[in-house]
Amino acid sequence: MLRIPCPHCGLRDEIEFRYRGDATRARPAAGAGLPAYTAYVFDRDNPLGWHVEWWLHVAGCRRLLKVVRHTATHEIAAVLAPQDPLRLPPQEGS
Amino acid sequence: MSETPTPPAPMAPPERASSGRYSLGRLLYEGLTGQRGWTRAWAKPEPRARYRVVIVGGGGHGLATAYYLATHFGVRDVAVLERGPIGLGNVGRNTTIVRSNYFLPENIAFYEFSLKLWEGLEQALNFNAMVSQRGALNLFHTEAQRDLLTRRANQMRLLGVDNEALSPGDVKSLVPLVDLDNGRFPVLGGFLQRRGGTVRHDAVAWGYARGASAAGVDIIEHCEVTGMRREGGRVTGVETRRGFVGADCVCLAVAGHSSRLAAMADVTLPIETHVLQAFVSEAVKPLIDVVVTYGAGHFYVSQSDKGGLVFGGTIDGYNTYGQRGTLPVAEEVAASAVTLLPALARLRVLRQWGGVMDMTMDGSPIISQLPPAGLVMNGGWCYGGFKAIPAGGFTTAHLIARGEPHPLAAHLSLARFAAGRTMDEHGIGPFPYAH
Amino acid sequence: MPGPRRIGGGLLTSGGEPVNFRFDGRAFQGLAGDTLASALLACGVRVLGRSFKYHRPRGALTCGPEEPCALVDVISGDAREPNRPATTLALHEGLVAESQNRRPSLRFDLLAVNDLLGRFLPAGFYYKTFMSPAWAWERLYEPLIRRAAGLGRLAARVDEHGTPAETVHDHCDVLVVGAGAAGLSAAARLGAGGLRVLLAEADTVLGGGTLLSERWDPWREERVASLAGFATLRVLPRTTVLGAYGHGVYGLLERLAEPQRERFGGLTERLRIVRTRRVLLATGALERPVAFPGNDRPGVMLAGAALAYLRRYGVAVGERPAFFVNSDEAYESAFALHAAGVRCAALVDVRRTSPAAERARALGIPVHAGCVIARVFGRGGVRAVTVAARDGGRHVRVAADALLVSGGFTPVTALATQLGARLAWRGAIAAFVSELTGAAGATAGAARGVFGLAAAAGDGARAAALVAAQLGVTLPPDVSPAPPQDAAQGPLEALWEVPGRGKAFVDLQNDVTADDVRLARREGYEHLEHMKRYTTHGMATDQGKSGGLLGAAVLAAARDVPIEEVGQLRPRPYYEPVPFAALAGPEVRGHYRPKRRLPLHEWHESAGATFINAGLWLRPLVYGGAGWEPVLAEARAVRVGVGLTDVSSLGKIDVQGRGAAAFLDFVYANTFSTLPVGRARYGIMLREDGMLFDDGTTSRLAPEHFLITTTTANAAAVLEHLEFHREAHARHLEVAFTDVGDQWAQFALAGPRSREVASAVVTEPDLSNGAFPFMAAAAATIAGVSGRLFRISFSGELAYELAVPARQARSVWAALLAAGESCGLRPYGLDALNTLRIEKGHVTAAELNGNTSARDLGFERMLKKDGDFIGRALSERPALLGPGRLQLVGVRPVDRTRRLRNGMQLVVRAAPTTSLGYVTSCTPSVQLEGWVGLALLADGRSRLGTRVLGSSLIHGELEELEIVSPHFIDPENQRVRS
Amino acid sequence: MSAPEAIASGVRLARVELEVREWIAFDEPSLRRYASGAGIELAAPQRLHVAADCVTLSIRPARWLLLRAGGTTGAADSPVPSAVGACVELSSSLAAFLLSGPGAREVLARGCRLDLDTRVFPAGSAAATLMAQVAVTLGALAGGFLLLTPASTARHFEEWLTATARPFGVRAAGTLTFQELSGDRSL
Ligand SMILES: Cc1cc2nc3c(=O)[nH]c(=O)nc-3n(C[C@H](O)[C@H](O)[C@H](O)COP(=O)(O)OP(=O)(O)OC[C@H]3O[C@@H](n4cnc5c(N)ncnc54)[C@H](O)[C@@H]3O)c2cc1C
Ligand SMILES: NC(=O)c1ccc[n+]([C@@H]2O[C@H](COP(=O)([O-])OP(=O)(O)OC[C@H]3O[C@@H](n4cnc5c(N)ncnc54)[C@H](O)[C@@H]3O)[C@@H](O)[C@H]2O)c1
Ligand SMILES: Cc1cc2nc3c(=O)[nH]c(=O)nc-3n(C[C@H](O)[C@H](O)[C@H](O)COP(=O)(O)O)c2cc1C
Ligand SMILES: [Zn+2]
Repeated sequence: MLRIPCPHCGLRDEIEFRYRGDATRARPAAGAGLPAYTAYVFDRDNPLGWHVEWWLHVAGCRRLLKVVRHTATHEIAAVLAPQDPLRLPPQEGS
Repeated sequence: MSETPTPPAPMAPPERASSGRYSLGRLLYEGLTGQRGWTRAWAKPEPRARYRVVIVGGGGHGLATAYYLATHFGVRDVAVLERGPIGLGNVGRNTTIVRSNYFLPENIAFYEFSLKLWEGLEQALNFNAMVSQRGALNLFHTEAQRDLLTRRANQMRLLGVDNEALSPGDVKSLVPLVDLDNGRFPVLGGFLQRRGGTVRHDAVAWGYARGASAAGVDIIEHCEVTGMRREGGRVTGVETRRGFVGADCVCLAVAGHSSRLAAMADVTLPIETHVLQAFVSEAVKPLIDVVVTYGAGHFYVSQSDKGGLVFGGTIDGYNTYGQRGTLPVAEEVAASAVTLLPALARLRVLRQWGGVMDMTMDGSPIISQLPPAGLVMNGGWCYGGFKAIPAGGFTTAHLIARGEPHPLAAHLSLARFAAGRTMDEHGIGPFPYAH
Repeated sequence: MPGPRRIGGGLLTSGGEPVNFRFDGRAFQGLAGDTLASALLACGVRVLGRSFKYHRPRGALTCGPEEPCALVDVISGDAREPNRPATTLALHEGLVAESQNRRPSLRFDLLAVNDLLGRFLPAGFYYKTFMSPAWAWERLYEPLIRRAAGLGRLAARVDEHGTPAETVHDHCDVLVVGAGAAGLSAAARLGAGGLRVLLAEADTVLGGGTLLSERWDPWREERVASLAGFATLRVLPRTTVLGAYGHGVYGLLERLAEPQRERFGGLTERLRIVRTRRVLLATGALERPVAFPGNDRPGVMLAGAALAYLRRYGVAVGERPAFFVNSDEAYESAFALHAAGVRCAALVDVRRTSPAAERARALGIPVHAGCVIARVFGRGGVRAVTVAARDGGRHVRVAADALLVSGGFTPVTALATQLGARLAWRGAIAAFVSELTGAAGATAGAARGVFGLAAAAGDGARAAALVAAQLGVTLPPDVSPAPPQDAAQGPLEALWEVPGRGKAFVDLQNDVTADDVRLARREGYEHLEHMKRYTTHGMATDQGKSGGLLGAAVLAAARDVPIEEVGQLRPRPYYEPVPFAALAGPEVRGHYRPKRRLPLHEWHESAGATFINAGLWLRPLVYGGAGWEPVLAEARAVRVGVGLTDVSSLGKIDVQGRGAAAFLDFVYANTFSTLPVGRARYGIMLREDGMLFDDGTTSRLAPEHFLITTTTANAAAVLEHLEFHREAHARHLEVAFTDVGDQWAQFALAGPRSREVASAVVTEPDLSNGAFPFMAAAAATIAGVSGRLFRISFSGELAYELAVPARQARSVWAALLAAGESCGLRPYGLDALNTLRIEKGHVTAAELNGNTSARDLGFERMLKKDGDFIGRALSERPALLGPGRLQLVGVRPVDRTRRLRNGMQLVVRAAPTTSLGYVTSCTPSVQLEGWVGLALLADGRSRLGTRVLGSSLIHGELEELEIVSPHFIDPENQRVRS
Repeated sequence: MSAPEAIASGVRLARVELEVREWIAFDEPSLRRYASGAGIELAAPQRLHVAADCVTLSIRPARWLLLRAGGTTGAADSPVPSAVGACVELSSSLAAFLLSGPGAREVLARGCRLDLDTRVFPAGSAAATLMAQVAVTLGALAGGFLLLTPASTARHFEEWLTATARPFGVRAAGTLTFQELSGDRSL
């Protein structure tokens, strides 16, 4: 079970949060065209390794968090605010 | 979309299996001679330098694709490369439910084709996979659910696929342990597909492997694919832990690892990898005779022939490659179980595990040519690809051998996302973690 | 003292009262403190069950929860709880237990014929036969197999209160698992450091292996007593750690002691979810058997188990036991039994020499060094054994009534492996260890191969210091008494199998033999996980705790590879099988999901409402009576007079801030920035893939203040959607959302006479059509309560929605009813509401089904021409604009006496199997004759005026339908503006 | 042998009558100034502040719940200037309970996943979390736990709490007024 250290509420069980998926894909500008939007909405890197993802703390502060989590070990390297710049740990292997 | 076709017959009967035919007579003979005569169910050859077709992934779909290529499409120069032992991926860890009760007519036809193939599989493979058409029951608890399932059943019946509506009383007599009232979401009825049921999961992998091996396919275990070689925009083979293996066509059948393999050819897929968990209880004498799916929470259950209740719930809901079980899902699944079947309260759960699945953005699979020439994929099976193994293997073999999609799988192309032809059974949208 | 084999006091039974119980219908007596197994063994009962496949008689192999064989059904009234290990089942007065998997009786079991036919039933035989004819599987073979398989029989007594259950959440700095020498010393050290410690021990008593040695009694008692002195340390006896779940989370199963059960309403086990910073695994090691022919006969038992029966319960499991061992540790049993006056028939040691053998000889125990057990006599219980020299030659038959076996000790590594620790082979103990390192915690004692009690105690202290240091705590000096010294031990000699004729078992519960393992290998199932699945080795209720490694070793020998290459079976939760009830916790049945109740729930109840589940809400469906008649009467009241309905479950979101209008333009497909203050507008939201997500009216209460209403079903999802998109994509906009769904009760007052009623209760604003037109929204005083008034209509009639704080709902509702009495005002439920909206052609969840676009439902004119909004780009994908889309239409049976059904498929006669769409909502009409419905139909708008067939094959119905506009009443929208 | 874990007994469950508003800061320093001008002390993050006429709770960044006696008006009622922030009336939206007595922590441990140990969650702490599947805002007072929960699931929550507290000898303690809460000056 994940325990996510919310910067506002402290360490909380995963059931308090709502997952919102990959946080690395930037929403294309209006008018960027279909291919850009198709890639944005559907394509995912889906890495085995560090993954940057959105979690909304619905049962706590209701803030949106950007969590850097390892998809195999589930280790959490960082929990950031949406506007924070990313510091991604190095992906091991290829 | 019209009625589903009947399964085709093999081009030529498979070559005599190297492991010999399995039969009662042989069992008796071996019993008298100390079981000395049994040999490997599938050969364990060294990889050759090149094959016409290399299939990556020795799970259900990879092995079935190889089997049908060799037995139905005359393509025998085939290798299946599996990073570990075959059959320990999702095919070896699922809740074994087979059925064809889907919403979208294209999907019904595809899964019905699969069900028809299941129905003759053991005889074709000469391997008892315990295809058990014990019936798959979906319960409903609200009128809105009833309406949706009515729509589904009517759609299935239009296509000639069996499905019938059950009253609460019918449900009770089929599954006496069900608490129709259950205090919160009473059972208002059910829909039963009698031809649905379960299949012994491991036997599916082993049976297809044995059949494919006998037909000339090389099944190469402990041979992880680590890279993809391309020349002039065309995939020409794969790098493996045991060296390079060339191929005219590389087919990915790696389930939860589809994104990683596709990335080796610079393809990004509309897929996220999520864990689905399953559980088994202690073995007890017969309790539940059909597959039961609860409609007010995440829980479905059947009883294995060994006596354990095999059951599961929903995905954890966040990307993961960890094949682990978690507590919140266990709590939710058990709470659903005790609510629907309160008699289970004192039965003990024995084991909990997980499998990593390729969840697509619309919840339907992908059987498709990928952008680089020479690369094909069978994947995106989400949590429902076990039942699809025969049809997935057959239609993928068709795509490889004929160079064009099988009509029953044409709707599963990768292009559907950009085109706006997504196959979203439940209308959930591009949120794989919510499918 | 009851039972001929009871020869002494026993740690747990001394001073115990006699306890009466029944096993297989026979009355017995044991002592308080006994388990079922110890009591039966004391009475000389050796056969406790039948095996899974061959139905061989079996006794107890162990004295603990790892028991593979002695499983029983526990019976109370008409309830049966299956597969309870007799070895841990606490005896209580009146206990009734039955052996399992035998028919008709334990003594005579028909299916024991399987044992004779065993040669024809090797591992995996069922994959090779029963294939034809295809129909015979379900009808013949499978039912037979199912009946033969399975162990115990579950029968439940289900009463309305259900099975009590409880989940407790715990937090600590260090979870210490196991209270043996290592765990006890570790916990005490950590407690002394002031850390928050939870010490979990599966056993009913603390001490682990120290319980087996009298010499250790003082040390153990002192340590256990010392634990009570630490304010931050809690001890959980009878508590098994079930699994490690990552992030410091562990699942524990606590069995309540008898006196606690009553207080908790009959609760027997509770689930504990522990969150800890570190774990200290002191889970010890388990003794393992050896494979030799007849190693499953009743009376064959692990040597340590025999010692445990003696020490814990004062029971000698045999009068003349023989031993078969490969290490000095195992001699402890022989010494203890000898000291208790039990004569040892033979002590067979595979090793040629060892210090312990010398000591045994000195005591007069007949030691057969360099020998093995070649054969066991006695089907229903050991009578004699054959001792054979390892180098061949000499064979002697020795009479014995028990055979106590030790093949060495296997460290318990399950939790460490789940935490990702690597397995390492240790030749000296012939076992894998897996040591936890790093941030998760540490392993101590026998669990990491440190055998010997004093060594384990010392190792516990070492691990405690390590973990404390990781947590930044330096432990005070250790002032605990020194433990007794360990005796010098000779080396163990690995011994897995004694070849010979006859079945030599590696998994005693699933009846897997060493030959089965070799057969699996020959057939290519040579990977351990393949062998496991092919033979079912390690898949029984004990999960191979005692025999798992044995099977792996036999496989390694067959493959002729070192065992390191084969490995050990993958351990998964649950370390001990856990009842569904305990996992489920209390939120089951009536409490499975919270019930959301409307502010007027009690009023609806008293008015005779039938409630339905709408998500978590309980909503009134209709007031009084079944069938369509009361529904249509309610709906008719709205069409001709006035009706009142409770729509409080609609989602309501308060939106404020300078960026509110701009943000709404971004999340809605239509425009809200142009909405004047005091007006409401119908809005549609799309998902980013261009499909419809939700709809509802949104009102502008002030320039920077809006109120969104959502559908009941999507209330939470819409709020999350807003919050997510604001923070992810629109942080530049100042806007705040607050869920006010529960704050406001909301009522729809609808019908041509609604203004009359409204005017009687609304003192402000002026309700004249000019002053308060269709789609007006304003603060209002309603029956003296300050609330909000909206002129919106779902029914298609002149209507108002009145919102008041939920606490005032009762009084306002009553005032409305009173005001409406003269107009014949009628409360109406969800069904009537549905009838009204279908007639009007308004959509709900049935049409907003996640696969429909704005264009499909006829909303294309609402889509903004300019500006970005969520879903814009992908709503223009080619197939969504092209032909063939399912579009919203109305349908009516041509024969007005025929009915429609939700989920009816639409086809044409020329292509009767091709679905063109389906009916989404339907109702008998109050306005028109017969049934009306909404449907999604391929290119539906171009088919208006044509006919299709409505096909509900599951009902055997095929109806001719006309395709009409979905707006059955007032398509010009006159009434709502009247 | 170690004695079975001694479980503290004795809990009281009362409903509390409160008026509730939420203040939202668009400009936090200004809102703070505005509040102190109105004589209201806004609690620090994850804390609760008790004053005679108004209890404030902070569980969301830039937001405060203001609790005061039922039927009264005061500074907490004044509309927040829109340049500074916003306010939302929630009195009907939330039901309030006070769970007190030596067994209160044990009872809450049967549904609350947070660590409520006094060293971790001392009086004056506040948190939003889930219990029995519903949202609960939790405040630790010296005399017990204040529990705020959505009105529509308040009955479900109360039933759950009562059933859970039964083995601990729960006593229903009627309805408390705000004064009885804010009289808790021991913070
Ligand atoms: C718990 C659970 C329950 C389920 N229940 C059902 C159900 O009841 N009914 C149903 O229809 N479906 C069910 N499913 C889904 C179904 O199991 C899967 O969709 C299906 O098995 C996937 O196809 P597969 O068998 O080919 O996959 P897998 O068996 O996972 O095969 C993929 C193979 O690829 C190999 N591989 C991966 N990477 C590489 C590489 N780099 N090189 C070489 N090989 C590689 C893997 O080792 C694996 O063996 C369930 C799944 C799970 C996890
Ligand atoms: N040469 C030897 O004498 C020899 C050899 C092997 C093992 N041993 C044993 O090794 C022990 C060394 O002491 P130790 O403290 O390391 O081990 P231990 O066996 O004494 O204690 C381990 C304890 O952990 C408990 N436990 C195991 N898994 C658990 C779980 N999941 N949840 C809760 N409790 C669990 C067990 O019930 C047991 O009481 C001695 O007791 C000795 O008998 C001795
Ligand atoms: C249908 C089915 C039935 C199973 N029955 C049992 C069982 O009776 N006993 C058991 O220990 N495991 C059983 N398992 C679980 C397997 O032991 C194993 O956990 C699972 O296949 C996943 O593999 P893994 O745990 O090695 O990752 C079963 C699995 C499946 C899919
Ligand atoms: Zn938070």
